[in-house]
Amino acid sequence: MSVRVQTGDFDVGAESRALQAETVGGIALFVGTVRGLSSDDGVTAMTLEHFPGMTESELERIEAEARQRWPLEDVTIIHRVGRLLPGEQIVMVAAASAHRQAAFDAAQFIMDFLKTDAPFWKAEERDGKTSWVDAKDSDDAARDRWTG
Amino acid sequence: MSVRVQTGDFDVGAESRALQAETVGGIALFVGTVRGLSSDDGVTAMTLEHFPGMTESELERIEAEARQRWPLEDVTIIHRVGRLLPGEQIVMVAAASAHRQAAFDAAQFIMDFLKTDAPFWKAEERDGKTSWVDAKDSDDAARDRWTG
Amino acid sequence: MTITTENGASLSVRYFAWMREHTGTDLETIALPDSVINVGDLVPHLSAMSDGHALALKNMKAVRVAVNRTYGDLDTPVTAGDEVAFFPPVTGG
Amino acid sequence: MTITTENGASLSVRYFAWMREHTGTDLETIALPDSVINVGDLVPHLSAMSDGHALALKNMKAVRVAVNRTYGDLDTPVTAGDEVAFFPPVTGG
Repeated sequence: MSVRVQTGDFDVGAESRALQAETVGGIALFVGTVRGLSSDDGVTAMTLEHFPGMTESELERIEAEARQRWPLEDVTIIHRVGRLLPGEQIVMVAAASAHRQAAFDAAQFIMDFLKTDAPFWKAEERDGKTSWVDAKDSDDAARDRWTG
Repeated sequence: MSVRVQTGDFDVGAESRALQAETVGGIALFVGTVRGLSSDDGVTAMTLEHFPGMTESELERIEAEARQRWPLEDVTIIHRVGRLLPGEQIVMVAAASAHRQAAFDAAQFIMDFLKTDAPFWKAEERDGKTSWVDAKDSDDAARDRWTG
Repeated sequence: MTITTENGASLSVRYFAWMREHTGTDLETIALPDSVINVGDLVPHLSAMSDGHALALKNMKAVRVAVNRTYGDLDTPVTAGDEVAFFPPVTGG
Repeated sequence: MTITTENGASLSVRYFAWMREHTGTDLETIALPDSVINVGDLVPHLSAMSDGHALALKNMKAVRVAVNRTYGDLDTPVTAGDEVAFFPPVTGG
Protein backbone atom coordinates (compact mmCIF):
# COMPACT_ATOMS: atom_id res chain seq x y z
CA MET A 1 0.00 0.00 0.00
CA SER A 2 1.30 3.39 -0.90
CA VAL A 3 -0.55 6.69 -0.80
CA ARG A 4 1.51 9.82 -1.36
CA VAL A 5 0.58 13.50 -1.52
CA GLN A 6 3.55 15.52 -2.67
CA THR A 7 4.63 18.70 -4.45
CA GLY A 8 7.31 16.97 -6.53
CA ASP A 9 6.89 15.06 -9.76
CA PHE A 10 6.89 11.25 -9.98
CA ASP A 11 8.28 8.68 -12.41
CA VAL A 12 5.54 6.46 -13.82
CA GLY A 13 8.12 3.92 -14.99
CA ALA A 14 9.68 3.56 -11.56
CA GLU A 15 6.25 3.28 -9.96
CA SER A 16 5.19 0.62 -12.43
CA ARG A 17 8.40 -1.36 -11.91
CA ALA A 18 7.94 -1.18 -8.14
CA LEU A 19 4.62 -3.03 -8.56
CA GLN A 20 6.06 -5.82 -10.73
CA ALA A 21 6.18 -9.12 -8.90
CA GLU A 22 5.94 -12.81 -9.75
CA THR A 23 2.30 -12.89 -8.70
CA VAL A 24 1.41 -9.89 -10.85
CA GLY A 25 0.09 -10.44 -14.37
CA GLY A 26 -0.89 -6.88 -15.11
CA ILE A 27 -0.68 -3.33 -13.88
CA ALA A 28 -3.30 -0.78 -14.87
CA LEU A 29 -2.21 2.82 -14.48
CA PHE A 30 -3.82 6.17 -14.95
CA VAL A 31 -1.81 9.37 -15.20
CA GLY A 32 -3.70 12.65 -15.02
CA THR A 33 -2.03 15.65 -16.60
CA VAL A 34 -2.67 19.40 -16.76
CA ARG A 35 -4.32 20.41 -20.00
CA GLY A 36 -3.01 23.68 -21.33
CA LEU A 37 -3.33 26.75 -23.45
CA SER A 38 -3.65 24.95 -26.74
CA SER A 39 -6.67 23.02 -25.49
CA ASP A 40 -10.13 24.51 -25.15
CA ASP A 41 -9.35 25.22 -21.51
CA GLY A 42 -6.87 28.02 -22.11
CA VAL A 43 -5.33 27.32 -18.71
CA THR A 44 -1.84 28.69 -18.09
CA ALA A 45 -1.34 27.08 -14.67
CA MET A 46 -3.25 25.48 -11.82
CA THR A 47 -2.77 25.27 -8.10
CA LEU A 48 -3.93 22.31 -6.08
CA GLU A 49 -4.91 22.74 -2.44
CA HIS A 50 -5.78 19.83 -0.16
CA PHE A 51 -6.74 18.89 3.38
CA PRO A 52 -3.58 17.35 4.85
CA GLY A 53 -4.40 14.31 6.94
CA MET A 54 -7.91 13.84 5.61
CA THR A 55 -6.62 13.51 2.04
CA GLU A 56 -4.37 10.60 2.92
CA SER A 57 -7.01 8.86 5.01
CA GLU A 58 -9.62 9.22 2.25
CA LEU A 59 -7.20 7.82 -0.34
CA GLU A 60 -6.39 4.92 1.98
CA ARG A 61 -10.10 4.29 2.51
CA ILE A 62 -10.70 4.27 -1.27
CA GLU A 63 -7.77 1.91 -1.76
CA ALA A 64 -9.09 -0.40 0.97
CA GLU A 65 -12.50 -0.51 -0.74
CA ALA A 66 -10.86 -1.38 -4.04
CA ARG A 67 -8.90 -4.18 -2.36
CA GLN A 68 -12.11 -5.58 -0.94
CA ARG A 69 -13.74 -5.63 -4.37
CA TRP A 70 -10.87 -7.03 -6.46
CA PRO A 71 -7.94 -9.39 -5.88
CA LEU A 72 -5.14 -6.82 -5.96
CA GLU A 73 -1.50 -7.49 -5.29
CA ASP A 74 -0.62 -3.86 -4.73
CA VAL A 75 -1.82 -0.30 -5.27
CA THR A 76 -0.05 3.03 -5.59
CA ILE A 77 -1.79 6.40 -5.44
CA ILE A 78 0.22 9.60 -5.91
CA HIS A 79 -1.31 13.07 -6.06
CA ARG A 80 0.58 16.30 -6.41
CA VAL A 81 -0.30 19.59 -4.74
CA GLY A 82 0.92 23.13 -5.34
CA ARG A 83 1.27 25.01 -8.61
CA LEU A 84 1.46 22.96 -11.81
CA LEU A 85 1.94 23.96 -15.43
CA PRO A 86 0.24 22.54 -18.56
CA GLY A 87 1.59 19.14 -19.50
CA GLU A 88 2.67 18.33 -15.93
CA GLN A 89 1.57 15.18 -14.16
CA ILE A 90 -1.06 15.68 -11.43
CA VAL A 91 -2.05 12.22 -10.29
CA MET A 92 -1.17 8.58 -10.79
CA VAL A 93 -3.17 5.56 -9.76
CA ALA A 94 -1.72 2.11 -10.35
CA ALA A 95 -3.30 -1.24 -9.50
CA ALA A 96 -1.44 -4.54 -9.83
CA SER A 97 -3.24 -7.86 -10.01
CA ALA A 98 -2.87 -11.38 -11.31
CA HIS A 99 -5.79 -10.51 -13.58
CA ARG A 100 -6.06 -7.75 -16.14
CA GLN A 101 -9.72 -6.94 -15.60
CA ALA A 102 -9.26 -6.59 -11.84
CA ALA A 103 -6.36 -4.19 -12.39
CA PHE A 104 -8.35 -2.08 -14.87
CA ASP A 105 -11.50 -2.02 -12.75
CA ALA A 106 -9.63 -1.13 -9.59
CA ALA A 107 -7.69 1.71 -11.23
CA GLN A 108 -10.92 3.18 -12.60
CA PHE A 109 -12.74 2.73 -9.30
CA ILE A 110 -9.97 4.48 -7.41
CA MET A 111 -9.84 7.36 -9.91
CA ASP A 112 -13.62 7.77 -9.83
CA PHE A 113 -13.73 7.95 -6.04
CA LEU A 114 -10.59 10.07 -5.82
CA LYS A 115 -12.30 12.59 -8.11
CA THR A 116 -15.32 12.92 -5.81
CA ASP A 117 -14.09 12.06 -2.31
CA ALA A 118 -10.43 13.02 -1.90
CA PRO A 119 -10.27 16.60 -0.58
CA PHE A 120 -8.32 18.36 -3.30
CA TRP A 121 -9.33 21.63 -4.94
CA LYS A 122 -8.04 23.12 -8.15
CA ALA A 123 -7.68 26.80 -8.87
CA GLU A 124 -6.99 27.60 -12.53
CA GLU A 125 -5.09 30.55 -13.95
CA ARG A 126 -6.61 31.81 -17.18
CA ASP A 127 -6.05 35.22 -18.78
CA GLY A 128 -4.16 36.29 -15.66
CA LYS A 129 -7.09 35.52 -13.37
CA THR A 130 -7.35 32.71 -10.86
CA SER A 131 -10.63 30.90 -10.30
CA TRP A 132 -11.70 27.82 -8.41
CA VAL A 133 -12.78 24.93 -10.57
CA ASP A 134 -16.38 23.80 -10.18
CA ALA A 135 -17.08 20.16 -9.43
CA LYS A 136 -18.57 18.24 -12.34
CA ASP A 137 -21.78 16.25 -12.24
CA SER A 138 -20.11 13.78 -14.61
CA ASP A 139 -17.64 12.92 -11.85
CA ASP A 140 -20.48 12.11 -9.46
CA ALA A 141 -22.06 9.98 -12.17
CA ALA A 142 -18.78 8.13 -12.74
CA ARG A 143 -18.59 7.34 -9.04
CA ASP A 144 -22.22 6.34 -8.72
CA ARG A 145 -21.98 3.63 -11.38
CA TRP A 146 -20.04 1.55 -8.83
CA THR A 147 -22.93 1.45 -6.38
CA GLY A 148 -26.51 0.28 -6.28
CA MET B 1 0.46 6.36 -33.65
CA SER B 2 3.04 3.89 -32.52
CA VAL B 3 2.91 0.11 -32.72
CA ARG B 4 6.11 -1.74 -31.86
CA VAL B 5 6.95 -5.44 -31.69
CA GLN B 6 10.38 -5.90 -30.18
CA THR B 7 12.59 -8.28 -28.21
CA GLY B 8 13.94 -5.57 -25.90
CA ASP B 9 12.34 -4.13 -22.79
CA PHE B 10 10.57 -0.77 -22.67
CA ASP B 11 10.35 2.09 -20.18
CA VAL B 12 6.76 2.77 -19.13
CA GLY B 13 7.74 6.18 -17.75
CA ALA B 14 9.33 7.31 -21.01
CA GLU B 15 6.34 6.01 -22.98
CA SER B 16 3.92 7.82 -20.70
CA ARG B 17 5.90 11.07 -20.92
CA ALA B 18 5.97 10.78 -24.70
CA LEU B 19 2.15 10.90 -24.70
CA GLN B 20 1.90 13.98 -22.48
CA ALA B 21 0.69 17.02 -24.37
CA GLU B 22 -1.29 20.16 -23.65
CA THR B 23 -4.43 18.60 -25.09
CA VAL B 24 -4.07 15.45 -22.96
CA GLY B 25 -5.88 15.23 -19.63
CA GLY B 26 -5.18 11.61 -18.90
CA ILE B 27 -3.23 8.59 -20.01
CA ALA B 28 -4.48 5.09 -19.24
CA LEU B 29 -1.82 2.41 -19.40
CA PHE B 30 -1.76 -1.32 -19.03
CA VAL B 31 1.46 -3.23 -18.48
CA GLY B 32 1.31 -7.01 -18.77
CA THR B 33 4.00 -8.95 -16.94
CA VAL B 34 5.14 -12.58 -16.76
CA ARG B 35 3.78 -14.31 -13.69
CA GLY B 36 6.29 -16.63 -12.13
CA LEU B 37 7.19 -19.55 -9.98
CA SER B 38 5.74 -18.20 -6.79
CA SER B 39 2.32 -17.84 -8.42
CA ASP B 40 -0.01 -20.74 -9.08
CA ASP B 41 1.38 -20.93 -12.58
CA GLY B 42 4.79 -22.29 -11.65
CA VAL B 43 6.20 -20.87 -14.86
CA THR B 44 9.98 -20.47 -15.07
CA ALA B 45 10.06 -18.72 -18.45
CA MET B 46 7.96 -18.12 -21.53
CA THR B 47 8.70 -17.60 -25.19
CA LEU B 48 6.54 -15.45 -27.42
CA GLU B 49 6.26 -16.20 -31.14
CA HIS B 50 4.42 -13.95 -33.57
CA PHE B 51 3.54 -13.46 -37.24
CA PRO B 52 5.76 -10.60 -38.40
CA GLY B 53 3.87 -8.22 -40.63
CA MET B 54 0.41 -9.44 -39.69
CA THR B 55 1.02 -8.66 -36.02
CA GLU B 56 1.75 -5.03 -36.74
CA SER B 57 -1.14 -4.64 -39.16
CA GLU B 58 -3.59 -6.23 -36.68
CA LEU B 59 -2.37 -3.94 -33.89
CA GLU B 60 -2.74 -0.93 -36.18
CA ARG B 61 -6.24 -2.06 -37.12
CA ILE B 62 -7.19 -2.41 -33.43
CA GLU B 63 -5.75 1.02 -32.69
CA ALA B 64 -7.67 2.53 -35.62
CA GLU B 65 -10.91 1.01 -34.30
CA ALA B 66 -10.23 2.45 -30.85
CA ARG B 67 -9.60 5.88 -32.37
CA GLN B 68 -12.92 5.68 -34.18
CA ARG B 69 -14.74 4.89 -30.95
CA TRP B 70 -13.11 7.39 -28.61
CA PRO B 71 -11.54 10.85 -28.91
CA LEU B 72 -7.90 9.85 -28.46
CA GLU B 73 -4.91 12.15 -28.75
CA ASP B 74 -2.42 9.33 -29.11
CA VAL B 75 -1.91 5.61 -28.60
CA THR B 76 1.15 3.46 -28.00
CA ILE B 77 1.18 -0.33 -28.25
CA ILE B 78 4.38 -2.26 -27.49
CA HIS B 79 4.59 -6.05 -27.41
CA ARG B 80 7.72 -8.05 -26.75
CA VAL B 81 8.62 -11.34 -28.42
CA GLY B 82 11.27 -13.95 -27.61
CA ARG B 83 12.07 -15.53 -24.25
CA LEU B 84 10.95 -13.70 -21.11
CA LEU B 85 11.43 -14.45 -17.43
CA PRO B 86 8.95 -14.07 -14.57
CA GLY B 87 8.47 -10.46 -13.57
CA GLU B 88 9.45 -9.15 -17.00
CA GLN B 89 7.22 -6.82 -18.98
CA ILE B 90 5.43 -8.39 -21.97
CA VAL B 91 3.10 -5.75 -23.29
CA MET B 92 2.16 -2.12 -22.81
CA VAL B 93 -0.89 -0.33 -24.13
CA ALA B 94 -1.27 3.39 -23.48
CA ALA B 95 -4.10 5.66 -24.59
CA ALA B 96 -4.02 9.42 -24.14
CA SER B 97 -7.15 11.54 -24.25
CA ALA B 98 -8.57 14.80 -23.02
CA HIS B 99 -11.01 12.64 -21.06
CA ARG B 100 -10.25 9.97 -18.48
CA GLN B 101 -13.04 7.60 -19.39
CA ALA B 102 -12.08 7.59 -23.07
CA ALA B 103 -8.48 6.79 -22.14
CA PHE B 104 -9.53 3.93 -19.83
CA ASP B 105 -12.04 2.49 -22.29
CA ALA B 106 -9.63 2.63 -25.20
CA ALA B 107 -6.81 0.97 -23.27
CA GLN B 108 -9.15 -1.86 -22.24
CA PHE B 109 -10.58 -2.20 -25.72
CA ILE B 110 -7.12 -2.44 -27.26
CA MET B 111 -5.96 -5.00 -24.68
CA ASP B 112 -9.10 -7.10 -25.16
CA PHE B 113 -8.69 -7.22 -28.94
CA LEU B 114 -4.93 -7.63 -28.74
CA LYS B 115 -5.53 -10.73 -26.60
CA THR B 116 -7.79 -12.34 -29.20
CA ASP B 117 -6.71 -10.92 -32.56
CA ALA B 118 -3.00 -10.08 -32.55
CA PRO B 119 -1.07 -13.15 -33.74
CA PHE B 120 1.16 -13.89 -30.76
CA TRP B 121 1.57 -17.31 -29.16
CA LYS B 122 3.05 -18.11 -25.78
CA ALA B 123 4.98 -21.23 -24.92
CA GLU B 124 5.57 -21.71 -21.20
CA GLU B 125 8.43 -23.50 -19.48
CA ARG B 126 7.31 -25.39 -16.42
CA ASP B 127 9.20 -28.19 -14.65
CA GLY B 128 11.71 -28.19 -17.50
CA LYS B 129 9.01 -28.81 -20.13
CA THR B 130 7.77 -26.36 -22.74
CA SER B 131 4.11 -26.27 -23.70
CA TRP B 132 1.96 -23.97 -25.80
CA VAL B 133 -0.55 -21.95 -23.83
CA ASP B 134 -4.21 -22.59 -24.64
CA ALA B 135 -6.40 -19.66 -25.57
CA LYS B 136 -8.91 -18.72 -22.91
CA ASP B 137 -12.66 -18.44 -23.41
CA SER B 138 -12.57 -15.54 -20.94
CA ASP B 139 -10.49 -13.56 -23.44
CA ASP B 140 -13.10 -14.10 -26.14
CA ALA B 141 -15.77 -12.99 -23.69
CA ALA B 142 -13.79 -9.86 -22.83
CA ARG B 143 -13.58 -8.97 -26.50
CA ASP B 144 -17.21 -9.76 -27.23
CA ARG B 145 -18.52 -7.30 -24.66
CA TRP B 146 -17.48 -4.49 -27.03
CA THR B 147 -19.80 -5.67 -29.78
CA GLY B 148 -23.50 -6.26 -30.34
CA MET C 1 -10.15 34.18 16.29
CA THR C 2 -10.52 32.25 19.53
CA ILE C 3 -13.58 32.45 21.74
CA THR C 4 -13.76 30.38 24.85
CA THR C 5 -16.95 29.76 26.76
CA GLU C 6 -17.06 29.57 30.53
CA ASN C 7 -16.70 25.82 30.57
CA GLY C 8 -13.94 26.00 27.94
CA ALA C 9 -15.74 23.76 25.42
CA SER C 10 -14.32 24.62 22.01
CA LEU C 11 -14.26 23.39 18.46
CA SER C 12 -11.78 23.72 15.58
CA VAL C 13 -13.29 24.84 12.32
CA ARG C 14 -11.47 24.63 9.00
CA TYR C 15 -12.31 26.12 5.63
CA PHE C 16 -10.82 25.27 2.24
CA ALA C 17 -10.65 26.73 -1.25
CA TRP C 18 -13.17 29.51 -1.90
CA MET C 19 -14.71 29.03 1.56
CA ARG C 20 -11.31 29.84 3.06
CA GLU C 21 -11.13 32.97 0.91
CA HIS C 22 -14.62 34.08 1.94
CA THR C 23 -14.13 33.53 5.67
CA GLY C 24 -10.60 34.90 5.57
CA THR C 25 -9.32 32.04 7.71
CA ASP C 26 -8.30 28.44 7.21
CA LEU C 27 -8.59 27.47 10.86
CA GLU C 28 -10.41 29.01 13.80
CA THR C 29 -11.19 27.79 17.28
CA ILE C 30 -14.64 28.71 18.45
CA ALA C 31 -16.56 28.32 21.65
CA LEU C 32 -19.10 25.56 21.46
CA PRO C 33 -22.50 26.82 22.67
CA ASP C 34 -24.53 24.27 24.58
CA SER C 35 -27.29 24.61 21.98
CA VAL C 36 -25.07 23.24 19.23
CA ILE C 37 -25.29 19.47 19.04
CA ASN C 38 -24.77 18.87 15.34
CA VAL C 39 -23.33 20.46 12.18
CA GLY C 40 -26.74 21.86 11.26
CA ASP C 41 -26.80 23.82 14.55
CA LEU C 42 -23.25 25.03 14.01
CA VAL C 43 -23.82 26.58 10.58
CA PRO C 44 -26.01 29.56 11.63
CA HIS C 45 -23.71 30.11 14.59
CA LEU C 46 -20.69 30.39 12.25
CA SER C 47 -22.64 32.42 9.69
CA ALA C 48 -23.22 35.08 12.35
CA MET C 49 -19.49 35.59 12.81
CA SER C 50 -18.92 37.75 9.72
CA ASP C 51 -20.35 38.65 6.33
CA GLY C 52 -17.66 36.45 4.81
CA HIS C 53 -18.73 33.51 6.95
CA ALA C 54 -22.35 34.11 5.98
CA LEU C 55 -21.39 34.18 2.30
CA ALA C 56 -19.28 31.03 2.56
CA LEU C 57 -22.03 29.09 4.33
CA LYS C 58 -24.98 30.57 2.41
CA ASN C 59 -25.70 27.54 0.30
CA MET C 60 -24.99 24.40 2.28
CA LYS C 61 -26.02 22.28 -0.70
CA ALA C 62 -22.79 23.41 -2.36
CA VAL C 63 -20.69 22.62 0.71
CA ARG C 64 -19.27 19.38 2.04
CA VAL C 65 -18.58 18.76 5.70
CA ALA C 66 -16.08 16.56 7.49
CA VAL C 67 -16.06 16.01 11.24
CA ASN C 68 -12.72 14.74 12.51
CA ARG C 69 -11.68 14.14 8.90
CA THR C 70 -14.59 11.87 8.07
CA TYR C 71 -17.39 13.01 5.77
CA GLY C 72 -20.55 14.03 7.56
CA ASP C 73 -23.66 16.07 6.97
CA LEU C 74 -25.91 18.52 8.80
CA ASP C 75 -27.03 15.76 11.17
CA THR C 76 -23.53 14.73 12.21
CA PRO C 77 -23.08 15.37 15.98
CA VAL C 78 -20.36 17.76 17.14
CA THR C 79 -18.88 17.80 20.59
CA ALA C 80 -16.11 19.70 22.33
CA GLY C 81 -12.70 19.08 20.83
CA ASP C 82 -14.01 18.07 17.42
CA GLU C 83 -12.53 19.39 14.20
CA VAL C 84 -15.23 20.43 11.73
CA ALA C 85 -14.17 21.18 8.16
CA PHE C 86 -16.22 22.93 5.49
CA PHE C 87 -15.20 22.80 1.87
CA PRO C 88 -16.55 22.91 -1.67
CA PRO C 89 -17.15 19.72 -3.65
CA VAL C 90 -13.70 18.39 -4.48
CA THR C 91 -11.99 18.90 -7.83
CA GLY C 92 -8.73 16.99 -7.69
CA GLY C 93 -7.41 14.25 -9.89
CA MET D 1 9.00 -28.08 -49.89
CA THR D 2 8.18 -26.48 -53.25
CA ILE D 3 5.86 -28.05 -55.81
CA THR D 4 5.09 -26.25 -59.01
CA THR D 5 2.23 -27.13 -61.30
CA GLU D 6 2.47 -26.90 -65.05
CA ASN D 7 1.06 -23.40 -65.19
CA GLY D 8 3.20 -22.40 -62.20
CA ALA D 9 0.29 -21.29 -59.95
CA SER D 10 1.54 -21.50 -56.39
CA LEU D 11 0.61 -20.46 -52.89
CA SER D 12 2.65 -19.71 -49.76
CA VAL D 13 1.47 -21.49 -46.64
CA ARG D 14 2.61 -20.54 -43.15
CA TYR D 15 2.17 -22.36 -39.86
CA PHE D 16 2.74 -21.01 -36.37
CA ALA D 17 3.17 -22.31 -32.82
CA TRP D 18 2.13 -25.96 -32.38
CA MET D 19 0.96 -26.15 -36.00
CA ARG D 20 4.50 -25.27 -37.10
CA GLU D 21 5.84 -28.02 -34.85
CA HIS D 22 3.38 -30.58 -36.23
CA THR D 23 3.99 -29.78 -39.90
CA GLY D 24 7.73 -29.37 -39.38
CA THR D 25 7.78 -26.17 -41.42
CA ASP D 26 6.97 -22.53 -40.92
CA LEU D 27 6.65 -21.70 -44.61
CA GLU D 28 6.09 -23.81 -47.69
CA THR D 29 5.24 -22.98 -51.26
CA ILE D 30 2.73 -25.37 -52.76
CA ALA D 31 1.23 -25.83 -56.17
CA LEU D 32 -2.31 -24.55 -56.35
CA PRO D 33 -4.59 -27.19 -57.90
CA ASP D 34 -7.36 -25.81 -60.08
CA SER D 35 -9.91 -27.46 -57.80
CA VAL D 36 -8.88 -25.29 -54.83
CA ILE D 37 -10.83 -22.06 -54.80
CA ASN D 38 -11.06 -21.36 -51.07
CA VAL D 39 -9.41 -22.22 -47.74
CA GLY D 40 -11.88 -25.05 -47.17
CA ASP D 41 -10.67 -26.71 -50.37
CA LEU D 42 -7.06 -26.17 -49.41
CA VAL D 43 -7.21 -27.92 -46.02
CA PRO D 44 -7.67 -31.54 -47.24
CA HIS D 45 -5.05 -30.88 -49.90
CA LEU D 46 -2.52 -29.81 -47.23
CA SER D 47 -3.59 -32.59 -44.85
CA ALA D 48 -2.60 -35.16 -47.49
CA MET D 49 0.98 -33.86 -47.52
CA SER D 50 2.13 -35.63 -44.32
CA ASP D 51 0.92 -37.14 -41.08
CA GLY D 52 2.13 -33.98 -39.36
CA HIS D 53 0.04 -31.81 -41.68
CA ALA D 54 -2.97 -34.03 -41.08
CA LEU D 55 -2.49 -33.76 -37.32
CA ALA D 56 -2.04 -29.98 -37.45
CA LEU D 57 -5.18 -29.48 -39.54
CA LYS D 58 -7.29 -32.21 -37.93
CA ASN D 59 -9.55 -29.89 -35.97
CA MET D 60 -10.14 -26.74 -37.95
CA LYS D 61 -12.36 -25.41 -35.16
CA ALA D 62 -9.16 -24.98 -33.13
CA VAL D 63 -7.35 -23.25 -35.98
CA ARG D 64 -7.43 -19.68 -37.24
CA VAL D 65 -6.72 -18.72 -40.83
CA ALA D 66 -5.32 -15.56 -42.39
CA VAL D 67 -5.15 -14.95 -46.13
CA ASN D 68 -2.65 -12.26 -47.06
CA ARG D 69 -2.38 -11.34 -43.37
CA THR D 70 -6.09 -10.69 -42.94
CA TYR D 71 -8.29 -13.04 -40.93
CA GLY D 72 -10.41 -15.36 -43.02
CA ASP D 73 -12.30 -18.62 -42.72
CA LEU D 74 -12.96 -21.76 -44.72
CA ASP D 75 -14.94 -19.77 -47.28
CA THR D 76 -12.22 -17.23 -47.96
CA PRO D 77 -11.10 -17.47 -51.62
CA VAL D 78 -7.49 -18.32 -52.41
CA THR D 79 -5.76 -17.58 -55.68
CA ALA D 80 -2.26 -17.95 -57.06
CA GLY D 81 0.29 -15.88 -55.18
CA ASP D 82 -1.71 -15.67 -51.97
CA GLU D 83 -0.16 -16.25 -48.58
CA VAL D 84 -2.34 -18.48 -46.39
CA ALA D 85 -1.45 -18.76 -42.70
CA PHE D 86 -2.75 -21.33 -40.25
CA PHE D 87 -2.30 -20.85 -36.55
CA PRO D 88 -3.84 -21.66 -33.16
CA PRO D 89 -6.04 -19.14 -31.35
CA VAL D 90 -3.70 -16.42 -30.19
CA THR D 91 -2.33 -16.17 -26.65
CA GLY D 92 -0.30 -12.99 -26.48
CA GLY D 93 -0.66 -9.97 -24.21
